Amino acid sequence: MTDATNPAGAAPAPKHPSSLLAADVRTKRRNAAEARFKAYGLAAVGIGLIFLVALLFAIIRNGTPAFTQTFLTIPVELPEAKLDKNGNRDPADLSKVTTFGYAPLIEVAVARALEENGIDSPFEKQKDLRNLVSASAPAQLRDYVLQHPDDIGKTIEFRMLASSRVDGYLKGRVTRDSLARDKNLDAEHLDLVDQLQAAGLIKKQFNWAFIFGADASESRPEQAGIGVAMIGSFFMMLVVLALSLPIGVAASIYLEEFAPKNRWTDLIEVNISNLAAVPSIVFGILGLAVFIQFMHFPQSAPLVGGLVLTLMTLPTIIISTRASLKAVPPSIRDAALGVGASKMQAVFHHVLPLAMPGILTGTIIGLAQALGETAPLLLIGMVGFIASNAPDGIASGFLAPNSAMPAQIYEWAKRADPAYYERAWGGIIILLLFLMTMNIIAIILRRRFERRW
Amino acid sequence: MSASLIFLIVVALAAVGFVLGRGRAMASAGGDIRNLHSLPSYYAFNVALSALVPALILLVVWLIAQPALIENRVQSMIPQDRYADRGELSLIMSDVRRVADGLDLAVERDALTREEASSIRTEFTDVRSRLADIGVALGSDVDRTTLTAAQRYRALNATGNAIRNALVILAALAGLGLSLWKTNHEFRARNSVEKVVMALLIGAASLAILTTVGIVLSLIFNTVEFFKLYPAMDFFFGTTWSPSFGGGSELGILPLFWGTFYISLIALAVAVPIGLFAAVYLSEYASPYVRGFAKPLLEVLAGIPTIVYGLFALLTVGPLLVSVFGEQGGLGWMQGGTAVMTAGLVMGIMLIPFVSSLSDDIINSVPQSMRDGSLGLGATKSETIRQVVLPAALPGIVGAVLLAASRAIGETMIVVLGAGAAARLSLNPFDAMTTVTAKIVSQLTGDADFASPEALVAFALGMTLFVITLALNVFALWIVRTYREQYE
Amino acid sequence: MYDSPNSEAKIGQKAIKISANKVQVYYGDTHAIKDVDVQIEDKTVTAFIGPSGCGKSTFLRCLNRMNDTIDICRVEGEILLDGEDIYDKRVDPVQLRAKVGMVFQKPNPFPKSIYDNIAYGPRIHGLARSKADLDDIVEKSLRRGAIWNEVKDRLHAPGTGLSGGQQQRLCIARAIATEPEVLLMDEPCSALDPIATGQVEELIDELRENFSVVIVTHSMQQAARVSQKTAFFHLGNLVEYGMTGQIFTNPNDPRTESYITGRIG
Amino acid sequence: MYDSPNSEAKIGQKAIKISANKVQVYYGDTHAIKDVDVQIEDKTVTAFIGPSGCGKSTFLRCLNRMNDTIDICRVEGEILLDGEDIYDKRVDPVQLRAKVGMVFQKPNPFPKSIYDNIAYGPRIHGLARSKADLDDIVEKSLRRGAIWNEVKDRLHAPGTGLSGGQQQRLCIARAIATEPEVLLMDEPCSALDPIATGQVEELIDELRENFSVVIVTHSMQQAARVSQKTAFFHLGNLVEYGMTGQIFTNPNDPRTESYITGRIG
Amino acid sequence: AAARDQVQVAGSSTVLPYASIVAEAFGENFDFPTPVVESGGSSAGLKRFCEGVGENTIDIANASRQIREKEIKACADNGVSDIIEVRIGYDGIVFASQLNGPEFTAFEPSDWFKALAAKVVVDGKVVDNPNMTWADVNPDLPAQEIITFIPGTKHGTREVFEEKVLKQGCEDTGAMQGFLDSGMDEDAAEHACMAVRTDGKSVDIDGDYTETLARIDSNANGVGVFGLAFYENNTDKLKVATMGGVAPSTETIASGEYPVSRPLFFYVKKAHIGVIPGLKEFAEFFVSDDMAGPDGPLSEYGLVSDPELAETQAVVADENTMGSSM
Ligand SMILES: Nc1ncnc2c1ncn2[C@@H]1O[C@H](COP(=O)(O)OP(=O)(O)OP(=O)(O)O)[C@@H](O)[C@H]1O
Ligand SMILES: Nc1ncnc2c1ncn2[C@@H]1O[C@H](COP(=O)(O)OP(=O)(O)OP(=O)(O)O)[C@@H](O)[C@H]1O
Ligand SMILES: [Mg+2]
Ligand SMILES: [Mg+2]
Repeated sequence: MTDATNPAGAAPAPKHPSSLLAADVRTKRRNAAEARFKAYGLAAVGIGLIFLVALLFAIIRNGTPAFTQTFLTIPVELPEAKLDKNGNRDPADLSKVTTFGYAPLIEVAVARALEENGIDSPFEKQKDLRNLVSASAPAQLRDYVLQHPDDIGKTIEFRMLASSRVDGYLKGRVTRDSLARDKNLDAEHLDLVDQLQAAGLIKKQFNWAFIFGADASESRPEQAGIGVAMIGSFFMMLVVLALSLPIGVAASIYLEEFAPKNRWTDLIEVNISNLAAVPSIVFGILGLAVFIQFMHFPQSAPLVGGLVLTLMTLPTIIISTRASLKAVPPSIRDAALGVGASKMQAVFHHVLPLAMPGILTGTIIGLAQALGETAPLLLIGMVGFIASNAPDGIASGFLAPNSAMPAQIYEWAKRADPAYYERAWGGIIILLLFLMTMNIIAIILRRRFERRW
Repeated sequence: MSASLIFLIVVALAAVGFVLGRGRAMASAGGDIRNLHSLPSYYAFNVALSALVPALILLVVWLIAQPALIENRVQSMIPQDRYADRGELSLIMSDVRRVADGLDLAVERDALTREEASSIRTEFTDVRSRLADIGVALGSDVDRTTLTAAQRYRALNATGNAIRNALVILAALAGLGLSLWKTNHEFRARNSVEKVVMALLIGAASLAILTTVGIVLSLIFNTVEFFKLYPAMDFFFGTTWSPSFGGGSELGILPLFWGTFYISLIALAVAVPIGLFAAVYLSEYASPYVRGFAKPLLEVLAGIPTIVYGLFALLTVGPLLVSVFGEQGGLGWMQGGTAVMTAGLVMGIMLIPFVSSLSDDIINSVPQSMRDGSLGLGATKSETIRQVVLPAALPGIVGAVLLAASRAIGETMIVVLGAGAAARLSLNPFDAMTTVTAKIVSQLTGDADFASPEALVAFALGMTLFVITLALNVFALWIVRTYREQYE
Repeated sequence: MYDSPNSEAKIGQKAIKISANKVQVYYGDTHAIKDVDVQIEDKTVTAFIGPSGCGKSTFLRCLNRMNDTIDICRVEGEILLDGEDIYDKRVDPVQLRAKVGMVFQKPNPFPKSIYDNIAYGPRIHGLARSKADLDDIVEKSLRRGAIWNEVKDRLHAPGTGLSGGQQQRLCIARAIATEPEVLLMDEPCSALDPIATGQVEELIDELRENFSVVIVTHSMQQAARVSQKTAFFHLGNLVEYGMTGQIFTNPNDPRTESYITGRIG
Repeated sequence: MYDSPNSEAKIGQKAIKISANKVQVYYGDTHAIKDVDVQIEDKTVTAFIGPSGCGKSTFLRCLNRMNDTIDICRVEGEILLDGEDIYDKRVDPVQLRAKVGMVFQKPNPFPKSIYDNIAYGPRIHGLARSKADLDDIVEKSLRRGAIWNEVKDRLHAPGTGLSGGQQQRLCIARAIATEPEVLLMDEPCSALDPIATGQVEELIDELRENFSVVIVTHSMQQAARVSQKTAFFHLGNLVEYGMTGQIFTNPNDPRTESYITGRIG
Repeated sequence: AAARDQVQVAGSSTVLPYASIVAEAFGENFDFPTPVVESGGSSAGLKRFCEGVGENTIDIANASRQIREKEIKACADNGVSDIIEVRIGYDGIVFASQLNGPEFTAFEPSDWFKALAAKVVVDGKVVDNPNMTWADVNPDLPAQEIITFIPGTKHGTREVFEEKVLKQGCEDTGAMQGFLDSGMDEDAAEHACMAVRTDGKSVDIDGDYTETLARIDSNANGVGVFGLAFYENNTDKLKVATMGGVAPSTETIASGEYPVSRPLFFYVKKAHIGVIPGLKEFAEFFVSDDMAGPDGPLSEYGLVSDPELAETQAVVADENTMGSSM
């Protein structure tokens, strides 16, 4: 036994080469394996990043046009005879004039603008000019008049949206060829647009309304914005964050640190990982049944959306939190207990901070998932044409009907007008920016908590 | 006083309790915290919690119970002949509530005086227009019963609120007083606070059970309904999935399960190796700088809406695969762009961060001494990682993979756009197939008769999927239990 | 180099601090501690000796219920601290561990600063009235742990960046910072040089004035130097327990003798 | 109780195995090893002694580049193994560590079975041709690590469920299973009882026949018993290096003398 | 709970665009808040509609088909007995292909049956569909591989497609008779007429028309099924084919010349009228000439205006429930 020449000494390869500088065959092989392994790792990260870049490239390329919009700025006359027959500026009377009453004013204004700039209209009927302007223009004008009744009888410089086809033309999406069989707009319209643009009446401008505005109906993509849906998402995420993080962490702590290891806790554990595999739409079914039908929460409310998404996010946070709690070495707990800390103190003072990176990762991923989820919202009424006005307070932010960004994007992607397609991608850009802003704190915190021992 | 004001008052009382509790504890210890059983903050929290918890529980119970009770009382005022069933009654009641709320608002805005609000008559006042003036829209004119009911409602509510306010504040005060009285230097404040915290923890954990119960309950009735209309044997063992509107649908779940399994398998085959290797690279090889950037960037992959992935599958990956594996590529395996492979690959990309980020955190928390032990024996870094670090991190990694698998099972958009909608039992990964989840969504959001098996099958699918994943999870738990390696 | 046992003369009849009766410990199916009866006196240093793996640490961990944290570990029998059963349902292990401190065999500093490592115990037990108080306690503990000089300039550096011996002393300092009534020390000097060992032994001697100390050691000399009573464990049994002098000079059991003279391991 | 140094007579002039020149080690800004020159001979046991925190472990870890794993650690100077600079770019630390094995100060068994703990090294180095071969190696290593008897019935139980001393011996057995040319042992006997210590010392003696062993110890007696050469470190400096007998009986440096006689720490 | 003050609509995503246009205009012109219009499918919409009466249920369900007997019963069981049925117009279903693709400009139902049927009758025997190209089906069509994108089984359009195209074609080609002759009973034969081949020539689309468009975009030989409104918005990418010699347009569909179309409905819960502010006004506004008339924005968008709109307006004005008026 004390003999140094042992069976292992007769191993296949010469065990130790004479020089450290030259690797022996086996070491070469192992080093090659090492290099391969590292290369796989690098490749894996690379693949992930390449896909990310490819996706981001597609998103940005398709989405950036949504951030500019074509506007038409022309003088509009507000004849008292049409808008306020009684002449007393009574709001109730003013609001009796519908948008249908305002539409001709716009047609007239466009025709006059053409005239004043010396552009010949190729159209017989004034009505054909309407298609240059967004269908939202009468409503905008009406809103303006209701707010400024004193301007009735005057002529005001009014900026309105051009119609989506005109906008598409300036962005290169619509061409004369492609209009051949379009019944909304003709090539003659485009000639007008060219001249109006030369006259400086039509301009492409940065589109704040897209970032802050509300959804619009199918027929006026040029008006649609994601802002209100963003507020919806914001309030939902508030609910999700405020509930799922504490509840998730609390549940994990209980299961990992305190729960007696018995069938009951096994049941809970299996249950939680099973909940992760429940399709999100099933959470929608649950939300509809529990929150709306049973608890009588309002429909289409971000609060309910947030609650449903919380239930959906919890398993993600619990699973990741438990995994990182498990990874904290027991000697740390012993050390704390040994100086007379209670189990609760040991967990909250020592284990939890050490598990923080994993918890935050779970939160990041869980929230990303929650932020991008549409299916469960379908059943609680947050998908469709919903967000028409921004909520006017915190309570209505939670309770008033609203949509969410992914639902909005999903809706847009479905809509027929191709102008909605670019808006869907633009919406995705905003969603991603929102996501990154949301994550940045978590990422910074996570970096702070990371340590090896 | 509104409920939120009461809430604030209770919170304020708790805050006062906090201070008093602390003070009293310190006083009983002669100003020296060393004489206390627990830290002063525990005494403070104990008093605060004693003031807060019972009062809040009372408040919540009251808030739930009072409307129900008042509703009952007011309902009895509405003549039987006004409604045919409970639904209509509930509509009348919502009108009553709306009027009552409107009156409240009117009083608040000084549009009506308090007396007016409780005495106006429909005969003399057009309540609807009075309320419309202050922005309360009513669906119809207010009739006499509704108005009196609303006034009664207001009166009851006012009394109820007054009693509630008194009781809640009393409860808070009682809790405060009692716990203050109990506070002395020997009182085990920490233990009692920890008990409350423990109760919270247990409550949080039980939420999972509640959710499960909720899911089962919300699926089970319709599932039973489905099996009344459609034979269970055909559902579980049928190999054809072809719903049709005119009846005569074949709703066999097997092709859907096969599709779910196949697509998830491919997705995991992409995500697990890439994710794991990425995690290993980030935690073991990459510089902190690279890691600090690459990790959050990879996480963006999890945040890209799935519709983007779906379009990516449909427009980019599918055609690419066809050009390689389709007729042009000379292999002829692939008919169209939508295939299990397409969806699986793209889903795999989406799942990379699920595996990579979580595993990275877990790998990072394996103690350095484990690595040292292995490196000291002359192991290469990769050997160390493969044989020491990864096994030690296994439970966490399994968790991450489970999460990814769960997500793969639950994904719809990528499947719909990437794998097609055809339910098929085939071994060829280049065939179009579909998954259980995709079909749940499509049957649920379709145009079929909602009482027909074609629509109800969604619930049965959900339920079956739930049971099967449960079984898989039991299996996974068992695996982890068996192979867990605990370090110190 | 060191002088022979010298302290036993000082001991009269002391009060019993901890009394263990028929203690059995199992790890799963392994029976690690078999039927151990032992009375640990107040204001006394008791040494546990015995070959590696005989159950010293296990028994030590029973005395402040640190075994509770090991899932598969099961304790039977009765252990009384000041006459009260510490395994009683009503006993709060936290309070118990505040009274019965412990230094672990493997140094396990918190991954926090040195200062926080020491200050943690006093903080949670409310031993300091003010920041200055706490600074005081930290300094005093580090001094008593014979490590003050080495760390006084880096109190806010992480405790895990210390050398092995420094970590061990840090853990000792951490344990005494909370002023426990009984201190359990599992090989506190294993990684220490003779000087540091001497200082720790001095500390133990000093602690004995007021408290009870139980120390596990592999060094007979150390046992002889610091302890008044010695217990010899072998294969999970308490073979012999008595006055240190008597155990080392005139053991009753042949196994004790074999061990002390270096024949069994 | 122990006899005095007895082994130095056996040593003639041995080949230099490791030669360190002007080695500096920094942890961030802390200068932990200052200008150390030392020649470690082949087929010799070299002891590193010195007060806790003086840099013994740090220097030891330089010899097989284990310091590479500590981010903030920086090594300067030259260390030659068989005349080749181990910090050369072309040197593969893996190959180096296969030649220069290490036992760490804190026992760190892998969270695997006892068998796998030992078999790990031979497996990665391809030292066993068959399962039987491997079984052989495992048994032999455990025997040499003086732990075979305690674990032979539970080879497939986890290594982390062992007692402190058992873990330490497991780590020793693990290190020798790969048959390194140089074995660095950081306080290998700190948690061992005298008998086990004796067995490990026997092992070291046996290893010396063919290999070079460097051992860090706090026990002067142990250093005297097992080593032929001794290096004394103090505050990061190598104060004195020479034949063990000479260092212990007739040190050149007053600091060495103070340390050995127990005056500085 | 605070009382709900906006109208809540849910249901078919085919009706959604029209409903949203109306809702938007309604919000702009009335003092009531803009109604909420959710999508989710006719089935889910009607299901929620029938969940009961009360504030936490919806007021209007949109549907791309008529409500079924069983659904009415389920509704009644939950207390929703008074339902006003409102037909808003027709949805045309068109067949279109890539603008620059092969000349798919004229189809007959029989072409589609022969191209898509799972089984066809050849020489009196029922065999698997052997046709691989359109030219195999009809020599007038381009000799291109058959590849079609048809609505998945979740879509109501599929039902219309099966009834009005496949079954029609089945009868036209005499295959129906062939099936019956081969020993099938009436039901089985009908089923066989509408069974679609599963060898990949026909691709079910469970998504929406955007998806069909994307698929056609990347497949020059593909022919897809679209809604008229969708097609009209995408004339720059698609060219439409005639069916039975008639080109689809709002006029030909309204007159019934173009064979493939389906009516669109919404259902109003009468019990909610007078309770939910603006409900009746919204319903009336929806079917008003301003909106749903032949020159209204809905028709402009692609809805085929109902020739009997006046009757519908009367139904809404009088709040005629289904039992009473039909
Ligand atoms: N990871 C580290 N980071 C920072 N400083 C360190 C680190 N490791 C050791 N040091 C410091 O370097 C010095 C030398 O430490 P080393 O571990 O070499 O001491 P040692 O001689 O082995 O002591 P001991 O006998 O206590 O093990 C000590 O002051 C120590 O605090
Ligand atoms: N967590 C555990 N799981 C299973 N067995 C254990 C565990 N801890 C210790 N043992 C076993 O119990 C017996 C006693 O261990 P203990 O740690 O008490 O020994 P010890 O006397 O402290 O030895 P040492 O001097 O080596 O530290 C040993 O055989 C050991 O292998
Ligand atoms: Mg021990
Ligand atoms: Mg050391």
